[in-house]
Amino acid sequence: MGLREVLLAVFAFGALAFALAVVSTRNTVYAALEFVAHLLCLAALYCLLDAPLLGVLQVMVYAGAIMVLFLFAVMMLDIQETGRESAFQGPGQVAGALLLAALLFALLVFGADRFPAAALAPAAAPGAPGVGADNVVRVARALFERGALVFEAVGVLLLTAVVAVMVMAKRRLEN
Amino acid sequence: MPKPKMTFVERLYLPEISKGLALTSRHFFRNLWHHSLASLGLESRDRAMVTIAYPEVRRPYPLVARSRHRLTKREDGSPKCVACMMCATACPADCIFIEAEEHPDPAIEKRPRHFDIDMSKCVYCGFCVEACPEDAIRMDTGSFELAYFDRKGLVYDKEFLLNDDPHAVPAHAEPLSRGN
Amino acid sequence: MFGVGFFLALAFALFAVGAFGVLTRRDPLVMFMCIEMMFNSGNLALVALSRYLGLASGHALVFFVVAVAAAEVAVGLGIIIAIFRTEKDVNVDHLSELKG
Amino acid sequence: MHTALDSLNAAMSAHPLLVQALAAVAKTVFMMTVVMLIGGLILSWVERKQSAIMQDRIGANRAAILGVRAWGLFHNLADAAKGILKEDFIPPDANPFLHTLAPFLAVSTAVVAFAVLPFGGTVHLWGQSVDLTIAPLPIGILFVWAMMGMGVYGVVLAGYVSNNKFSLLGCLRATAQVISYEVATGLTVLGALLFYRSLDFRDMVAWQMGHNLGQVPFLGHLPDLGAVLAHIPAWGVFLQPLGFVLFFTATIVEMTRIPFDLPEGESEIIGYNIEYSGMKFMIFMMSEFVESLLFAWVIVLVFFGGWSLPGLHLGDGVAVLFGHALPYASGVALEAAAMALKIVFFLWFQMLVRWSLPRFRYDQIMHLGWKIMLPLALANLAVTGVLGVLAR
Repeated sequence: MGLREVLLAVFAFGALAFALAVVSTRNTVYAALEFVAHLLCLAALYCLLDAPLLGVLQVMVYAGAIMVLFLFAVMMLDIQETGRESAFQGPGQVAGALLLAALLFALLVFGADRFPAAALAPAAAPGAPGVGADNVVRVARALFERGALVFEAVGVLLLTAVVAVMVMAKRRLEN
Repeated sequence: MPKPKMTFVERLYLPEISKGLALTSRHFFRNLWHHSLASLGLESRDRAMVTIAYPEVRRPYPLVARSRHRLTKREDGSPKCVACMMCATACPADCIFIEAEEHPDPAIEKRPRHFDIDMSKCVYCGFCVEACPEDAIRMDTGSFELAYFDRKGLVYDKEFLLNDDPHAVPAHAEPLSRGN
Repeated sequence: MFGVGFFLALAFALFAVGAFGVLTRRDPLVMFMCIEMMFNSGNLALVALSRYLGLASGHALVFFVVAVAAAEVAVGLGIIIAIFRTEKDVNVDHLSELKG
Repeated sequence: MHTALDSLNAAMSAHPLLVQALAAVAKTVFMMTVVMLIGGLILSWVERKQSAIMQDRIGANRAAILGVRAWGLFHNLADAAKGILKEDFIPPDANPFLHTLAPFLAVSTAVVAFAVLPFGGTVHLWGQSVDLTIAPLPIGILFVWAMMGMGVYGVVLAGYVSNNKFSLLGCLRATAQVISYEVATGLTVLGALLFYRSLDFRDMVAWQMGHNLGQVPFLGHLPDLGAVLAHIPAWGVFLQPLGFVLFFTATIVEMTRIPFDLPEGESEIIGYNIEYSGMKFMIFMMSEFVESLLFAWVIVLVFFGGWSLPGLHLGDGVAVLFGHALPYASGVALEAAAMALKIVFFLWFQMLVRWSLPRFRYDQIMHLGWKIMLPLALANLAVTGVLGVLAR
């Protein structure tokens, strides 16, 4: 087992462990911090899967911007934990959700049966995203040539989101 | 007071900022030049600074500056004070304690047996000097460094007050500043 | 061992964990994070499959998912803050009162 | 002596892998030494002395070892000793692990970002070409941005786990400020990236070394002026003056230094580090200095041609300065000196700004970020892009 395999195992385990921690932690801020750790593990996995651009973007956008905004909101709201008997819904609901999640997992694994535990293609395969300087170029090609329309649509979506948030904030000010 | 109106150039902000930066950097380079010359021993460091290197260099105090008290003396070395209590009465901080006794010379009515000033209470108003009819108390020693490890060091007795050395330290006190 | 199947299994497991969290937690902020976790498991599957199939288009898709997630968080947090300002509490149970 | 050198040369030429491994270790050790020395020790001395000289004072000069004062350099050692010996106070209700983690998170993210910053071009040693970068990433600038984004967590953690309302307010201010300006920091640099067509710092410097202003579209076609401009190197600051000013401002906000130091507000307002004492507090201070070195470095790489010196060309084993051949080693040394001087200039300039301007009000910072810098950066980017398309 080489260094790459060890790192893959560590970060895969970390991603799963921190995901479970997020679901089970009671304090929202700690849950958010665990989620950040989860995201960093995923970013490392992306880098190991020859997607360094996505890995760095994950850290920049998800961990560096979205989750900071999230923490900002949590701390600003100053949610009191008092008067809340449990972080979870009732036991029946938990059991049902557990069953449903297990079913979901089984279904997905069953559906993914067509992808055997085959080794990943070598990075130098023709058409692969590549690791070096051309990684950015190839992703950009995919993004702006074939996905140009979707890119524009995402731009409109983001603008809509910005306007929506502004409207909500404005109404609060007037009250 | 109305807010002063800013011109357009001032509102652009950057020109004004660069003016300020030019001023501070001019100071920087001028002082750096003088510091360099001073390090080579070519001139005094005073040209590079407006501050005073305090413990080594002291600002000359004006004569009217009110500093630590002293008691003036007659020719024979005894205090001029006649224990009239004018200063203790005038003192707003109530920091002067005088105990009077007979003076052996029949021409003089009284003299202080004890004359204590509690400097931890004194407000340096100088009323005691104004009130004294005999010019027996003055605040012209030029000493301001009244800091001791113990509060008792700040209570000056008659013997100490008769000493007009600005660096004098009460016998019962340990001074904070042991430099010089 | 670390074939594409491994990463797909990891992605599915993360998806299931996220789904479990959404269904059971009361705190809407944590529910939010669990939804993000499900987004991310999709991203992981996309990256792994891109690597497997030697395509860059999976990476482009991940870009779009991240952008959508950012929009979702912005609006979602705005809604949660707005609710908190009026309700002084963000328990999901209380929010069911919004039902018409 | 001569034979020893010869045998060393022979051994190095025979083992290319050894050269690379030694180079990797040497690069890392060199970079970390520079960062720790400048960020941890020298900058705090410079801050003291420069502020003093600017304000017609002498500055700290009392600490002495055996009577040697060395212009106050020993004050840093005294500070370090004080920080280590001081009680490390952790508030009773704080989480001790996270409380300790926060300052180290703040400084380590800034230090890690130096891994992708080149401190020179490619040098040729014993037939091997060695990149003077610890980790030559093709997406270097994005990595720096990512680490900058992670740096906020140190502040957020410090404010939250201290379990103190004032530190929480300080960290809310810090978070809002840093998030707001991350957008501006990214956008202002994009205009320059349009010229370089790369996210790799080495490519940026190579582009700036390989071009002059006469080759820039529109500018180079101006009558009479074109020939003059051909002698001026195409540094990013000449191509993107507005982008540079905005970027420089945004970086000062990012590292929360005066005049934008609302998150900590050393002297008056209480900040996120209120519950920190001793060495942990000093590490917060140090992370600020490390960041200021980081941003000075990035500015030099992106806007001031990195290690390029006008008139100096370094080829494969030869150096040419204004047409005169130089020994290769002195050419490399000249490049290193150029780089170091540029960085020192920007560190000095950051300090100059810090000690000249009064602090902004919070609403002024937000107004500046969202209503002035963001539209200006967008307009700058749009104009650059449109002109670039027209010039094709």
